[in-house]
Amino acid sequence: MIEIQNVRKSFGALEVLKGIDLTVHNGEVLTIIGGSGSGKSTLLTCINGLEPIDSGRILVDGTEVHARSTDLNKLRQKIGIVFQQWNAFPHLTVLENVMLAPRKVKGMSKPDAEAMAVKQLEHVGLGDKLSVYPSRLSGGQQQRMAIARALAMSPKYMLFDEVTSALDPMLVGEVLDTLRLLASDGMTMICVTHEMKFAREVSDRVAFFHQGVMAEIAPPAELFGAPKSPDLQKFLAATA
Amino acid sequence: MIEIQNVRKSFGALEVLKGIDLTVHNGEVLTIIGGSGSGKSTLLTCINGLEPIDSGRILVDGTEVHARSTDLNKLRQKIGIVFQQWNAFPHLTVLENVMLAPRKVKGMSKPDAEAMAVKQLEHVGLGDKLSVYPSRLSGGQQQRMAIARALAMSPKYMLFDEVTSALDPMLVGEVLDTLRLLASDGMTMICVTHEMKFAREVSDRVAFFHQGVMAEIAPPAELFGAPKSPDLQKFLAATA
Amino acid sequence: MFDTALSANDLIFLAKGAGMTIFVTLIAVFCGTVLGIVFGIFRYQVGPVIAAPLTFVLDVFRSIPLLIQLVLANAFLGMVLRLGMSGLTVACIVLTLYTSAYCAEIVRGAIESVPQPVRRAARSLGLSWRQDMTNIVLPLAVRVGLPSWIGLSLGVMKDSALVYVVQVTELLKSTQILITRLQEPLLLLMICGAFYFLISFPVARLGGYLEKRWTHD
Amino acid sequence: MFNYTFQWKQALARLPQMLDGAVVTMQVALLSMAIGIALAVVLTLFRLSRSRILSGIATSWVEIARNTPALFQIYMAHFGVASFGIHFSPWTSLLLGITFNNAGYLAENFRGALKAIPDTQARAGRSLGLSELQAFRFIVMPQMLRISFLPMTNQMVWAILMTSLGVTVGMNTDLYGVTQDLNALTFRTFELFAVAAVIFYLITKIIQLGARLLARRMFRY
Amino acid sequence: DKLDDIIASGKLRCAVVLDFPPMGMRDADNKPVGFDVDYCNDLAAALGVTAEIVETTFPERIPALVSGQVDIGVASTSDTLERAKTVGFSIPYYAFENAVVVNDKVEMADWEGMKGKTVGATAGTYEAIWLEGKIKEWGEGQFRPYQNQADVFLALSQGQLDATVSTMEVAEANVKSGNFPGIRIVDKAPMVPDYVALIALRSEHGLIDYLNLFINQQVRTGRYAELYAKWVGEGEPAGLTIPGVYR
Ligand SMILES: Nc1ncnc2c1ncn2[C@@H]1O[C@H](COP(=O)(O)OP(=O)(O)OP(=O)(O)O)[C@@H](O)[C@H]1O
Ligand SMILES: Nc1ncnc2c1ncn2[C@@H]1O[C@H](COP(=O)(O)OP(=O)(O)OP(=O)(O)O)[C@@H](O)[C@H]1O
Ligand SMILES: [Mg+2]
Ligand SMILES: [Mg+2]
Repeated sequence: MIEIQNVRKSFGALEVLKGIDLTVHNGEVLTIIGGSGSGKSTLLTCINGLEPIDSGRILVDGTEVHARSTDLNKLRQKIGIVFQQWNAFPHLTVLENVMLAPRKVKGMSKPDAEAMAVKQLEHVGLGDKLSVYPSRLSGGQQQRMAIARALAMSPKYMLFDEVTSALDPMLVGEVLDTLRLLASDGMTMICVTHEMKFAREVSDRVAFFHQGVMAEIAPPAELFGAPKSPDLQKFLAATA
Repeated sequence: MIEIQNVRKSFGALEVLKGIDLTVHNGEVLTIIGGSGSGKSTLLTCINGLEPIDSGRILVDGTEVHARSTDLNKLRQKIGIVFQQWNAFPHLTVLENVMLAPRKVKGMSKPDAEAMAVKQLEHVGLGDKLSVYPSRLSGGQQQRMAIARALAMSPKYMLFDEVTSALDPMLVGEVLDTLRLLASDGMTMICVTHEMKFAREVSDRVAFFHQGVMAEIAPPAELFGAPKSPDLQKFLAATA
Repeated sequence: MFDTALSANDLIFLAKGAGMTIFVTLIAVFCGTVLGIVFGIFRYQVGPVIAAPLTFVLDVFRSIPLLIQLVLANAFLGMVLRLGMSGLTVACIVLTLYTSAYCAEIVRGAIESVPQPVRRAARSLGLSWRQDMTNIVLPLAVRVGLPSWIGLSLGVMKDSALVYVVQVTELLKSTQILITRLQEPLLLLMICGAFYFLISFPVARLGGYLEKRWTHD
Repeated sequence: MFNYTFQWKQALARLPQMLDGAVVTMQVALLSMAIGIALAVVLTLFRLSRSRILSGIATSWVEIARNTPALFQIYMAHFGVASFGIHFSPWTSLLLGITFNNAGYLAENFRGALKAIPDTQARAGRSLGLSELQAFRFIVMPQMLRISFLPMTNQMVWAILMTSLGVTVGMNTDLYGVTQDLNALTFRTFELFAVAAVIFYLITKIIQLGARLLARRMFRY
Repeated sequence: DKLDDIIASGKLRCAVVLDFPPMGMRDADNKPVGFDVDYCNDLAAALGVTAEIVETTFPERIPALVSGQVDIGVASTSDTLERAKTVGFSIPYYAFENAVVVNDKVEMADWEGMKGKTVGATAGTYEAIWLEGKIKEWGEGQFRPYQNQADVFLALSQGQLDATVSTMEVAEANVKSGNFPGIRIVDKAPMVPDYVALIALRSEHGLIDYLNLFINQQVRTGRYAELYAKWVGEGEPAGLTIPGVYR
């Protein structure tokens, strides 16, 4: 369970998160939508402790992420995250990309790590690209590799930050399919996305962020069917 | 009138244009659609002589583009072209961008060139951005500036190469509006585009390119309504 | 046209000078690189304010002529501190610091060139700062920094021609000595220039090649 | 530990002479930069040209300039060319040596900068009817100069530092030469060269500051 | 003190200028030889130590001394009052007369012909300082100091310089060697003889006293004349005393 309690966060004078309260239950797929700069990415990076927060608390399975005593490197093994772009380690092959963390962080043996990596890469449909360098992959393939890389740490939670928005329209589909697969496997996921169709289809709940505030949260049918706030109505109209 | 007669063109071993025949009449709006790498951009750059051709002829108002004796710099004044991206000269203000060619190529006086530039920029809705540098413009504004810049040479023909495909979805509309405006002014235009809605609406005829061959050409209602070749059917299904 | 008084002996003499050039260069490049990496990582890690004094000192090394640095260091270490070092030692110290000043810049730039999201991705997977540094930043930064570093090393080799002011007889000085005796300036200068060129050019080409190859992927 | 008595007054009394030297140093460096940039543009064009001879000349120039010591180049410009009966004054030799060096390094920078400019820029220019040369002159070159502005500033600093090598060809009016002359008179090595170092440092800072201001004026995009 | 240090270390390091024939130069094996080199060797022998020759250029001999890279300078250093503020001088160990040497292509009858010409000398030497003063006094012509004596003669031979002033010994040796074609001696320069002394750190009085006595002994024992004959040639070596004054 991920519990976010009244989290505030500023960059200099700019308050990016203005008191966010949100709980994500195990097995749930939560989608976050919202305009550019509304703080979606920032929230994700706070959840795995990449960014400090100014006040409030974030608990992952009861562990406070920003507590002094928390071993972040350990916590992060539980939380996979995939970003919009620049996900690949360009100097490593696809297989090495995926094997790196299991070996270095978990201390897995080479054959074990390799077996795990191959399994995950096959899972996302990259079983034939093992010894290729990321620069040879399409954007969509790179994103799928990043997903496999995160999965190789057997995380309990997965965070996705607009994983399709830097992609050619042609390549969006394959990545979304991978996410659908994960969701149907029962993974707990938070997905920031601009793909409304995907959000509608996959999510248990959808949250709408607006200027650092979580303005609305509801199951997709309700949120898309009967948006309450004018901001959300405007947003949906613009992206339709 | 632009007449393209059995044009062939290879890059090394790759034959990109495999004998294209096409005539564009004055006042006509022709749209070219087709998959990536099908040779659309190459055809446009051949029309204004930026690329040499291997065989065949291209005649613009009866002048053979690739004849030795043709003064290409002069011919190009007749043919405006706008590319997918990197159109703006970043070191010049918007006004200077548009004034450059009239001054240097046509030898217009500064006041004349400026008057012309202002007129064209107002035409595309950038009358208030004259002394701004392109980096301050949105992608859509940059493309409109590029259109104004081409128009400032009073071309008889305009070629557009996917002018919206590098743009944010939000900005596509404003550029297409500018193209519509031009079309309704009676400009002869060839537009390469992926915007099917636009193609349907504005074109007199639509040509479908597939692997270096012009596979089909017809008025939009016919081409979109009753696609003949299986390739076109596939293409339309994928882009729907 | 090449009847010359140049003897085998003289060529050995030149070779000794060349050996000195290479020796001084190797010392300076090696020690300077180690120092430069330390300085560069320090500057990147502590931020511009705390690193300001170091930044200033390194900047001084890049802002006054090497010739003056050598003369001053020689005068200061010997006259003022009376350390009684040999000219060779002084030359190595100065060239080392001089190299480290440039190397620190290269290192900092190379680390900065690793895209932040890549490092975030690494940290998100649970890699520690040190693991991130060694497994991600180092290999990527080396690709960015190596071509400039090769350029720097060659620069140091060429600049080592100036250590003659502290009585170190390196290649160019040896050449001058022979010119004094033999009075064949053009021939001797050609030999000297060719030597520098033959070392520098292939290495520079290698740097260019690496740069091209690595920017591809 | 210090059994050396500093005589700063002696050095400071010579400050006016040294400042005159600094002016000469700046003159030589600025001039060598101005000519060097012009030559580098020409060399860049040569290297792009289809002519084997022109690109060969340019490439040799660039490689020799970059792969031999500046001291060697300056020495060559004086004693080397004199073997052919061509005599340059120390001032001219120094200027030639530094200019040769500047042009080589800058040409290499320009080539790198050119690669960073998308070729659609030149294409966009050509399709507006600009000739090849016009497209280079009005569209590519200004962007090239901007991209290489920082390397150009660095090269300018190098040029300043390189003037100190003029003493090897008999130059005695630049800052280093003046300092050396004064040193021969008084033997106050440490004090004199320390003052010279401070002046050199200030000059490079002024140049870097000036370059920054200039860049802000010139490149407002 | 320094004298003890030298004896204790068993090594005497002398700064010698090696492009200043016949005082200092290199033989075919590029080994240092010449009047100054022998002088240093003699001194080391007297001290019971071995000599180490450190080559310096004229501008660098003082820095080499004060920075402690050499113990003394046997480098034809003129004993000016200005310099004596910084380093310690022994009594003169040699005295030069200076010659005006010109390029063959230049018409010149005597030293005054240098007026308005391009002239040069070795940076940091007595004659360079004198010549630069003359050029300033005349208000025309050009003065160029080069880093070493060889560059000066190279420039003169190449025609980059019209004339130079150098010590008679060096001028004659260079003209005779044939290394520098196209130069000739036309006149003596009208300067006070250039008395040159050994140099040591200013504070090392013990060492300087020793040097003074050593120079005296060299003359007394005839070694001075012997070295003169060996390196300079026929004739009388210059007198090292000035009538009418004590040193
Ligand atoms: N490291 C940072 N330093 C300063 N400001 C930052 C930083 N990261 C983000 N911001 C600012 O915080 C605000 C919120 O950024 P965030 O990336 O969370 O938005 P977002 O909702 O993810 O937007 P988008 O849809 O564009 O990705 C933006 O105004 C951004 O400029
Ligand atoms: N200058 C060139 N050198 C070599 N090959 C080229 C060059 N320009 C284009 N090509 C190749 O020619 C083929 C056709 O390119 P073209 O740009 O005309 O396609 P397109 O139909 O415009 O595609 P897109 O929709 O992706 O823009 C492609 O395979 C491309 O890689
Ligand atoms: Mg974001
Ligand atoms: Mg295209």
